[in-house]
Amino acid sequence: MTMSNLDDLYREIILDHYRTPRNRGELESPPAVRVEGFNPLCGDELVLYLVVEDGVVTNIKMTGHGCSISQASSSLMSVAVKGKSLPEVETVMERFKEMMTLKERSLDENGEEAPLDLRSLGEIAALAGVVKFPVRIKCATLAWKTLAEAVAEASSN
Amino acid sequence: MTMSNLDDLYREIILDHYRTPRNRGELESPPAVRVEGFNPLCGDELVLYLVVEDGVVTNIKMTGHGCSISQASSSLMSVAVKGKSLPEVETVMERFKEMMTLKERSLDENGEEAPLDLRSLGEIAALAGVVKFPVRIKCATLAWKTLAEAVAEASSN
Amino acid sequence: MARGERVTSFDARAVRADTPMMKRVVNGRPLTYLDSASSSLPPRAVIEAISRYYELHHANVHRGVYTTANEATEIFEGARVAVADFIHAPGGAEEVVFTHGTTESFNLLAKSWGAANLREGDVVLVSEMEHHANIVPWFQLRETTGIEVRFIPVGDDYRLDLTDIDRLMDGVRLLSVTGMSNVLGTINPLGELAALAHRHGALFAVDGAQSIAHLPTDVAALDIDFLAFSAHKMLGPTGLGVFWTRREILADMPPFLGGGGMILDVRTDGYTPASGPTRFEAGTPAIAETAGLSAAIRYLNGLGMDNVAAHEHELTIDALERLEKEFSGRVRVIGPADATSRGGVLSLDVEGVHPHDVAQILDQYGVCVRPGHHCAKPLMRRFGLAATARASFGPYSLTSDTDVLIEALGEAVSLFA
Amino acid sequence: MARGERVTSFDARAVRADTPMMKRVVNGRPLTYLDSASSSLPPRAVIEAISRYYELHHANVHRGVYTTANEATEIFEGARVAVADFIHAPGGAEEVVFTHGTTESFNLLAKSWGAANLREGDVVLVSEMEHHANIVPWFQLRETTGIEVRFIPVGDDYRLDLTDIDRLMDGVRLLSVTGMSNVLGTINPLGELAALAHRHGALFAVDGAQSIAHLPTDVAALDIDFLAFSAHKMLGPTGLGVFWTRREILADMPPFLGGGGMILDVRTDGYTPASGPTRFEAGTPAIAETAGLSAAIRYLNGLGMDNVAAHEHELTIDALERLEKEFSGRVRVIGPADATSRGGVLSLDVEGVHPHDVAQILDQYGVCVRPGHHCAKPLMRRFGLAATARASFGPYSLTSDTDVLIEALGEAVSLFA
Ligand SMILES: Cc1ncc(COP(=O)(O)O)c(C=O)c1O
Ligand SMILES: Cc1ncc(COP(=O)(O)O)c(C=O)c1O
Repeated sequence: MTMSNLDDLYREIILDHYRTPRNRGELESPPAVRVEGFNPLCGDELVLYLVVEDGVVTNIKMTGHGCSISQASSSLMSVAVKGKSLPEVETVMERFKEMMTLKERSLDENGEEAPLDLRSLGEIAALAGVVKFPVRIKCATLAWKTLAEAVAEASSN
Repeated sequence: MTMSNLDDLYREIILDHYRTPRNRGELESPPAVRVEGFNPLCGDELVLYLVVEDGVVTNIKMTGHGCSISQASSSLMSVAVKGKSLPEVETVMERFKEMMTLKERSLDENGEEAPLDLRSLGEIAALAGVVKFPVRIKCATLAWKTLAEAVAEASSN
Repeated sequence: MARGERVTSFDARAVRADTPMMKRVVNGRPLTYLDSASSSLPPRAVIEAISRYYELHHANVHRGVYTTANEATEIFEGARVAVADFIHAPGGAEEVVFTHGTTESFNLLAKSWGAANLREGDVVLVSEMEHHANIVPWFQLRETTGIEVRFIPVGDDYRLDLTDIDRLMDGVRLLSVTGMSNVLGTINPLGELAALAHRHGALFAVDGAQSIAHLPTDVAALDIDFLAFSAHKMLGPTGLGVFWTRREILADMPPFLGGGGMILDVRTDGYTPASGPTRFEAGTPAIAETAGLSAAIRYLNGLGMDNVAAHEHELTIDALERLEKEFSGRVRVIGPADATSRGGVLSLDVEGVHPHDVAQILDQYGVCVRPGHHCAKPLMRRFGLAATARASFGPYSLTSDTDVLIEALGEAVSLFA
Repeated sequence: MARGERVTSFDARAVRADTPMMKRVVNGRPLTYLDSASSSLPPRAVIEAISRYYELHHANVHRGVYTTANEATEIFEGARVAVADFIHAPGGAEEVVFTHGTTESFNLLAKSWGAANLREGDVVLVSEMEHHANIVPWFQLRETTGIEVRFIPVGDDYRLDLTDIDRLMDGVRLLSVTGMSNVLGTINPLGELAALAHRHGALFAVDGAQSIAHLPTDVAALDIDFLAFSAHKMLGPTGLGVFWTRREILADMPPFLGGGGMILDVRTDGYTPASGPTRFEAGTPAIAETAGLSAAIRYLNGLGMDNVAAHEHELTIDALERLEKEFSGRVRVIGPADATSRGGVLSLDVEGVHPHDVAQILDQYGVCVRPGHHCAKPLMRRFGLAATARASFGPYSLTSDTDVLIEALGEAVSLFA
């Protein structure tokens, strides 16, 4: 039996971020913005702490629990946005969203050759395989939805 | 197409009692016992007035509305019990009940030749065809159930 | 078919051929089904969608990760989309709550929205031609909140009597009216009533149990606020209904039934309800039934609801005319004599013959009509009737059904003459 | 079947052959269905009973006079008799109320019987292992009446901790407990709990959602007062459930949902409810579903519930043993380790692998297990878990299912190692 779909979902990079999540922990709030995320279907829970100074994400930390996809996604996300300016963060969030709405077909056609915008995503592109598992998309997007809320809150302060 | 079942149900005697119900009307209560009967499935309604003197049904009257079966049944019932002693009334009620629980088969086997206990019922035997139409049994029994209540009430006075 | 068939603009014979129940023979006669107002006969496509669901895709929905659980969830959520499209829900599938029927939908309306929004003295205005489903839940709410339940009278023309409507609207917070009467066939002016309600600051609920299957329904164009209907009256399965309301209203409605599925969290000291339609869908839903409803909607869309309405309109004109001609008054139709704004529901009052006897005699001809009060006792009282024998059309009905109806009614009339 | 089959005392292969879903191939593998605790897979006889109903007998029930309406009514009322026999209802069919599932049954219990009989300060005692269906309705009742909802703790042995039960019973008017936990598999001592409740002057309700399909149920012998269960967990259809209580209790329960069917009379100024089960069955019921439930009961009776229980018991002993042996502690079963008083529900906690990932990997092997909190959040909190991956058996389960489960769990363990 071919387990290729599974391999797409559980790429080494995802398992690595799941086993060794980056930016785990809490930050004092305030000054950090604290936002909770929840995926009622799976029970994934996330608490995100975000510090924005002079329009730049200077620190980000997270606690919570969830499946490998939600955990890896939040870890990958934290690495992708830490140190970035808010417009850069917006761009990453936009690219991630596009990736999650890619049709399974277009992914297959490109095979291992990720399309240009995927490559520009860096490590985050490892999450592209999730779109083959529609129920797991919510796991992957939880961290990003929570980030969007935190960014909005930080910007309104 | 054979309409024989219909003929069993709508015997001339039933249509006659439906068109010209006997013992229609009200009686002053007290002295008459007044009992209401209701068939929620069909909406048949019956108000029965019963006078028992010295253990004999000296008068019975009814108002209400319903289908031909319920109307004919109550008219036939009133004729059957008027002037009868309470034990005789009990016997008629018992015979009627038996008739209503006859299996359709036993009726068919006997064809037009009604079994002995049917013949002993007199005109009431005309209602035997109802058992071929199980939903209509409630229409036929309404008057009798109401009578049983009225007899019980009259006896307890 | 032995009898001459008058062809209408709509090929109902194809629909009939699609409907397995139509092959039934009853008392030696082919089935003449004239009880669609009570429940409709599903086409093969609906029955097969249900079987196929159980044979290939059955699993509990939500929270499933495995393949068939996802398939079941897609079937279930897909039906929500199909319903939203069918009624033109402006906010899409997120406005569609699955219930177990029109009746449960009205209980949800009364006991969630009503209990949260209505106070002592507030008025819910219904009409005298409502089905008990749109009356009893309001009486129950009255017991707990002290609201007033008021009735729009029905005129001698069997239509809502709106002459005094502005006075009747005084204090009204909700106007709740049927789209089509299941006894009279009367089609109510929903757009006009919506505007009236909104002018008086009230919301407008529609009992769509009859209208959903016989007329196109566009909640956005009609500007209505709540809609309730049942799958089994629109060629779908039993055990499934719909409650629709606008997203903003739904968002503020408190939970109704409690249990699994409708929660976000449960602790030993309390619970947090979920948001969206899920909040109102406690427990395992009617999943196979949604597969059937989707198939029914696909089927009705294939026919075109405008065509269905036009077809039944022609049948109604024809039947009204012939009943009048054949029986010269001995068979009275309780409902508008004129087919304008009127559906194919013919409540019959046969002189000298009780409706139960009518139905019994008709059954010998294989004709299915329903005797009784049709769960509309206030309306029956209004017209001094205990019951009628109701014949009603569906998309599979033909003028030949009316032929058999008339033949059988003739027997009833002569048997009791 | 390629893998070696250990034969149990019960020929489950025949049951499997009767179950169309078992022919499904998922991700190149035959279906290994281990989610019966969530919903069961109906045999062909059930699916066909539903189709046959729609093809031959469909009509609305009650008040019908014509042939097919009588047939539908007989099918519907016949199911009531079948249910009464199946659970040994002392008062027969007149004690059986059809609902749309266990969840609605508990809402009926809380909002009809509970609202009428419980006052501020009265205690409803449930357990920490209850499904949300037996928790949330009581929280909702608490909001309106001020009752207290109290929990029997669950011990480290995954069984009810009854050490302090006499103190816990103080003020209790209703004890309401599950027959079998849908997470732990624990079978509760219903007879003992019934006696306890009655000794304290309380009534005793049982959540039979799990136990009904896996154990014989005799409400008279157990001396219980209320029973709730769902057709879809006992090889029957979705959209149908049962509420049972003793005739005397039912007679005094006020109406729940309002609408057609549950009334004796409706006037513009009020209504009179019907008596018997009808009072609680507002609107058109799930008719086709009752045909399916009757077929499911016939099928289960054919198997014999004792045999079903014995078969699943053997499967459970085998699976517990092999899971322990194969994974030496890396796969923990959340539930009694010992198969005594325990059903075939295996909640798995795989070291280092989240239940969702477990379920996802298993799906590649065609194995259906359910990840999540299983609508028992208080229980999950009790054991410090967010979720488990739950495998559960049905009468069609075989030891070969456990083979595939173990093979797939091996992959999960090694992928995440
Ligand atoms: C123990 C228990 N109680 C109640 C329920 C709820 O049943 P339903 O969802 O059919 O209403 C379930 C099943 O989910 C259950 O396992
Ligand atoms: C106008 C109307 N409203 C409500 C209902 C109730 O629908 P259900 O019995 O499917 O809940 C019906 C059908 O009986 C109806 O005709």
